[in-house]
Amino acid sequence: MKQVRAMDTVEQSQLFHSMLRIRRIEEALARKYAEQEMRCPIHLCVGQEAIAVGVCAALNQTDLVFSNHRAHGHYLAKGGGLAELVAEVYGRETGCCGGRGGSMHLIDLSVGFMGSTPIVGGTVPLAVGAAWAATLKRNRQVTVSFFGDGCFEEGVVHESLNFAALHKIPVVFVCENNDFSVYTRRTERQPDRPMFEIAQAHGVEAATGNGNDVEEVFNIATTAIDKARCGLGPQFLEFRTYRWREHCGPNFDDDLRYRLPLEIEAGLNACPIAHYRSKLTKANGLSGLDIDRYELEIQAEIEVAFNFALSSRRPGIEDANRKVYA
Amino acid sequence: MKQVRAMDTVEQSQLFHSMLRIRRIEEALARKYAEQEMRCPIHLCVGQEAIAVGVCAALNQTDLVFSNHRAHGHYLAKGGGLAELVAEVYGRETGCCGGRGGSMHLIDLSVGFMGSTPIVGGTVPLAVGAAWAATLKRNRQVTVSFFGDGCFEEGVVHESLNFAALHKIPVVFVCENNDFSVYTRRTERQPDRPMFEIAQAHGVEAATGNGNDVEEVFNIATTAIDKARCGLGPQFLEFRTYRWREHCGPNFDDDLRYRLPLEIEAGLNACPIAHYRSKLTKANGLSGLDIDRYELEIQAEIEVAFNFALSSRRPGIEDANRKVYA
Amino acid sequence: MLIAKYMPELEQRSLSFAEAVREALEQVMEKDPRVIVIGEGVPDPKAIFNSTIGLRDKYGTGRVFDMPLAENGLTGVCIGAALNGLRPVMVHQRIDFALLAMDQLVNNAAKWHYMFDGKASVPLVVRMIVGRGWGQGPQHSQSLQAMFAQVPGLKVVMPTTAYDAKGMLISAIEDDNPVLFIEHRWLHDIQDIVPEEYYRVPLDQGRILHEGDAVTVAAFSYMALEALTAAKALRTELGTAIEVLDMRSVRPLDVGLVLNSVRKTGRLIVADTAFRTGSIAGELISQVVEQAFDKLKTHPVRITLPDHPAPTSYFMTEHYYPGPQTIIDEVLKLVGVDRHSDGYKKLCAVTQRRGPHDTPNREFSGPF
Amino acid sequence: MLIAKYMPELEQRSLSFAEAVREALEQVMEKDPRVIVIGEGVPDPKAIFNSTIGLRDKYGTGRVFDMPLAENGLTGVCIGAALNGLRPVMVHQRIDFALLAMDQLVNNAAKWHYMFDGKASVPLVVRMIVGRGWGQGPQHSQSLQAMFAQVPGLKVVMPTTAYDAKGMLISAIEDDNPVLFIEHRWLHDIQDIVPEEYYRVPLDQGRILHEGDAVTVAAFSYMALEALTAAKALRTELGTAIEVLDMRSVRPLDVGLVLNSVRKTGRLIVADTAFRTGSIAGELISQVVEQAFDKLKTHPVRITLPDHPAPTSYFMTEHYYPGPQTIIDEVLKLVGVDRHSDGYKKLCAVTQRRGPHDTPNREFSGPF
Ligand SMILES: Cc1ncc(C[n+]2csc(CCOP(=O)(O)OP(=O)(O)O)c2C)c(N)n1
Ligand SMILES: Cc1ncc(C[n+]2csc(CCOP(=O)(O)OP(=O)(O)O)c2C)c(N)n1
Ligand SMILES: [Mg+2]
Ligand SMILES: [Mg+2]
Repeated sequence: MKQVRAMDTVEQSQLFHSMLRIRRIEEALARKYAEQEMRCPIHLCVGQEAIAVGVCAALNQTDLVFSNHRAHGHYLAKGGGLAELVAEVYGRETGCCGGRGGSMHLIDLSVGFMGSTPIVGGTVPLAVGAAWAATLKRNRQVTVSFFGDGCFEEGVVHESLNFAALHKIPVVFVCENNDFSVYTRRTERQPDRPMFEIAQAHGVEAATGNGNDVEEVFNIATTAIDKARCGLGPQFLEFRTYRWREHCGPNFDDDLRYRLPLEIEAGLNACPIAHYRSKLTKANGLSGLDIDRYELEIQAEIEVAFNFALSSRRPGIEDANRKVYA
Repeated sequence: MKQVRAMDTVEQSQLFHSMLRIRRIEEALARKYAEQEMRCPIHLCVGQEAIAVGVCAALNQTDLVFSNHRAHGHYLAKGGGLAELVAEVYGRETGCCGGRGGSMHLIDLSVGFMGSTPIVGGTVPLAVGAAWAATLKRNRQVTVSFFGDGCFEEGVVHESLNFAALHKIPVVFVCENNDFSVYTRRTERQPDRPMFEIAQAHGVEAATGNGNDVEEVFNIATTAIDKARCGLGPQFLEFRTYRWREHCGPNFDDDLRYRLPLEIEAGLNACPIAHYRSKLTKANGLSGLDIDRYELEIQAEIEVAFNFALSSRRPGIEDANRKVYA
Repeated sequence: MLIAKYMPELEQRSLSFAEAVREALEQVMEKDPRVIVIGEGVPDPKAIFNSTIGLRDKYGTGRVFDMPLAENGLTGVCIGAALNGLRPVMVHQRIDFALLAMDQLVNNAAKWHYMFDGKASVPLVVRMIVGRGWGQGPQHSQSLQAMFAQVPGLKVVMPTTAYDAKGMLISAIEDDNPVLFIEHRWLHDIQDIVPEEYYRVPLDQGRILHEGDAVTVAAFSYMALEALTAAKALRTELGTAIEVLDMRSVRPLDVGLVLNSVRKTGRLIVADTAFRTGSIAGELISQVVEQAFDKLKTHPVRITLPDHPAPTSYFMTEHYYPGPQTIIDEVLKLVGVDRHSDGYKKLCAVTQRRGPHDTPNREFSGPF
Repeated sequence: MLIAKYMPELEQRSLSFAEAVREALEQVMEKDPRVIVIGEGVPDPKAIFNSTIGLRDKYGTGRVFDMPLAENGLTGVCIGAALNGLRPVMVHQRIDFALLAMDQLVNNAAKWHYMFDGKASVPLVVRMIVGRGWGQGPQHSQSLQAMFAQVPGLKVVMPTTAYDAKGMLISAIEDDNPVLFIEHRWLHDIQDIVPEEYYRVPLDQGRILHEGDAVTVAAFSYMALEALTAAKALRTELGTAIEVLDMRSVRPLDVGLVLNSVRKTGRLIVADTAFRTGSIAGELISQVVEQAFDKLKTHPVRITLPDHPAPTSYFMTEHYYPGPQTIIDEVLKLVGVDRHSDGYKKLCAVTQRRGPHDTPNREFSGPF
């Protein structure tokens, strides 16, 4: 097994860039959503970028990822095509699902992003199955399953943990604990006990960390992925984080008062990007100029993607009844 | 909370009698099964009597029990009517389900036996719900859910544990671990870790014990039931035991060789009734005469029940389409 | 019984479907302390499209519950609570999530009364919402009534008007059987006259929404409103009177009502919100032809969704859902009216949808 | 293609349905290393009624698996494995258990190909067994094909003969879509001529089991054998020739085959193994009357189970399942034959069941 080693400055900048890029893309989607041309539910991951980025940075391109309704970050961090994402949200033919899926159904097989779907818990056993197939085929692929603290309540997660532990399947369960399922606080859904200990009791090795610290996520994920790859069995990672915007939709919803002002403030203060920026500014010499350059590059990329999307063909009813069967 | 106190000799004899009675009833059913007049699947609990008896002895009559496919022992130990059980297995009108259910569906509401069904896991959340209703109605009723080690793999069990822990529901989960699901050994279905620790990780208090020692079961159950009744939340009990006969049907099936001869020998040697008999013979003065009397009484009771059943009306198709709706 | 009016008169009180549901819940909870309400989001600020708002404030945390994401387990919990004397009302924001609870609904709730010889029953109501529009897509817009309606022991209803929503929800909660109460998302904001008093609407009867003798259109849920729009336009523009039946109940089906109408019209269209194959529309047609083959002048017709999942894209869904125009076209085919006439063209103009096709009304701006 | 013969000729090899299933599995596994088999009891001594016997010995613990009791999770696992290149065959000893897996089957397996624009597909076969007899009772004898058949994206088949069982299972495993392969428990021991070679039977075609022009009897699964018995007796005793169609496939339905037959006979009976309401029999009738109303001389008829769960008691189930006699009676009602005739009485005597009504054959002695 590899030792986790200190990151070099290039790698650090990449992590930063990747988070910043996801943030700007989400913000662009949020801004444009008001135009009422993205006509599908969207669940933005603003505030939670560090988990997607830290975990995916620890994967190989040939490794696999499954995700849930809040998938943009996972998809982008794994290398999923931006233009195809934007086109998908706009319902265009060039979208990654040809418009059939919208924001809640993303796929990019070329980078191992196997699919995201919005039935909570639905993809968790799929990740186990894909990883199982890898062992039966005797390749060294690892599969990651991203899901939330709400999802952890679904029975299928436990069935998945049991089967993964039984067959020592190289799957890494990544639980993004933002303490909420829609507007419902975890205390209304779960007793007061850590989730990761349940995974441990299932015989799955578990670790937990600060989901707003991208290097911490990366380090924990690297160790876990490496163990899974070496045949040490499934791994469960629980990361605490905070969702900034409304559960579904582009806006902030603090006016609904389901979160306390102090809590919101703490959440925003824990911004994974701001923190990493100041850390890198001090430690790795990341300069304001670098960041401006990133911002410009990302801005340009976003514009290209939106133009691509909006100028793509609109599919019609004639496309809608194809591909029901393979 | 009550202290568990030493049992008096009357109570001990009752435990013994209850186990012996279940054993003899199961044997009678097994013997008669060959006549091909009980035309339904039966799952006998021979070898596992101590769990049913020990747990139910710790319950009040107004407490509730839900059970699974292997329900005879639970039903009888809770006080369910013997004649109605036998009649049910014979498909007669006087059966506890009027013949609609057979061995796998038992009910006797007069003693709090709420129902047993053969979809594995099916009644576990029902027990939680019934117990929850008791708290919402503010009475001090406790509900027991009996299930097996195979059932523990069903996601719904984990959903039940979570909800029970969340609302501190007075339910006692009793897992009868006989190491098999049909012919499949636990090692082919679960990783090597204790089940009760998963319950603990869910925030459910757990204990484990020798399921072939009726007093141990009784003592552990008494403590757990008492805690649940006092509002200390759900309890999980795991008892090791051994199923003597085939999974489904009246016979022994050792010829199938899914269990090793040594294992079978150890299982039979652990007979809860033989052990308790010798203990009581030494410690509480239970005599051969007492036992002969029990045997005779039980035999007489069984004969009455079989006569009742076999002389009861056979329901017909005209009964079959009623009671689809309440 | 009141007949739904979509332009309520001044002196009568009008409520939306969601408000009517809320009022039913409130009144039943007031009357019967055994009633509890549970579901993901029931006490949250959005309150299931406002249909449960204020209930927790009024009845407390001991009767109004949010729940973990555990549809099968919690359905079982509600069944167990029902067996021990409560009358739970469970809510799923989308009927698609209820697929997770199929085991408990089909194996336990539906059969408990039967298999235990009537010794116990399961007074459980499950509200399930059928999604549509704004890119709900393949997993959030299924209309699964036929899947449940084939299960003996379940009752399945799909009220259309706010009036019926209140009356049928009250009946459902009072009923001793498991009742699935299916709400089409596009009905929630539609107003109707709803009396303040406590009243019941039976769970096994359809009703005539619009009288006519040309064609019978038996319609389910939101399709009944589409059929009503078609009926009004057909009468005004062409003088053709179709009979629109709001079926209201899916199990049992009120086949008697349809047979009566078909005896008059001799022609049958069934309009459903679900995929074509295996739809309850097919079941209804089968029952009608088994019982009244001789009364039909021509083949019956189904109007349904096509047999593929709902795509998400705005552009791909544009002609996915049948509406008044589809119904009109099928009616005219059956009665043999020329579709090149001026009357037909005017008719099309009248029923043409204004505004985007993927929202229930013009105020709706996503994303739910 | 061979026509099933229940008295195989000497020179041809005869296998039971269960043996044919086993042979199909073995041959596909031999040919395609991506095929794995998993299910509760697959490698156990009883080997799913002997249909998986020896597979583990031959293909090892890396391709033949038992599984935890976790139907939904393991269905998801199999879907994931299929997405990553395997071709899993999953087995449920009773179709009733598959209700736990409804979410994965309907929300994921059925829709994956569609919702991801054809970029991936789910080559998964799920074998599901419909129980009957020996007191299987309410939760172990459901015949749920219609519940699955209403889901676009799934294929659902119910082979009747051992010949078709082998050929259709091979086709199912080779198919890139999720295929539900439903086996009626009473078929497992029935013999048929089954070639040793690897062959395919299509998944979308019914076939004519018995030719005739009096009445079309479109039958599913075990009911096709009952219809065949009825057909033989009717021909011998009364000279009435009914056409028996073994539908074989439930989704898609081979409506064309039925339409062709109905054009000839003008009369339709559909015989199904399921409850009446919401059955696939109703769907088939609906499709036939929508498309060929004018060809029918009289109302179509459904032969199904009554609309209540199966009771357990031997005595209560005595007349629960329709059999050849039910089919004969419905045929004679449609063609108007006098049921007081001597011919009819002789007919009844011929088709009368010998031995207990709750076992598939006289050797069966419970309890499974
Ligand atoms: C089976 C199921 N139940 C309920 C929902 C509705 N729903 C969509 S997202 C969501 C919250 C999930 O919470 P969590 O898993 O913590 O993810 P987060 O939204 O916090 O990222 C819910 C309840 C669903 N889509 N599927
Ligand atoms: C949901 C479901 N899956 C599978 C079965 C088939 N089945 C009946 S009993 C049983 C074994 C259960 O094992 P366990 O829970 O340990 O109970 P035991 O039989 O050992 O008492 C199985 C697999 C079933 N009845 N229901
Ligand atoms: Mg969350
Ligand atoms: Mg066991």
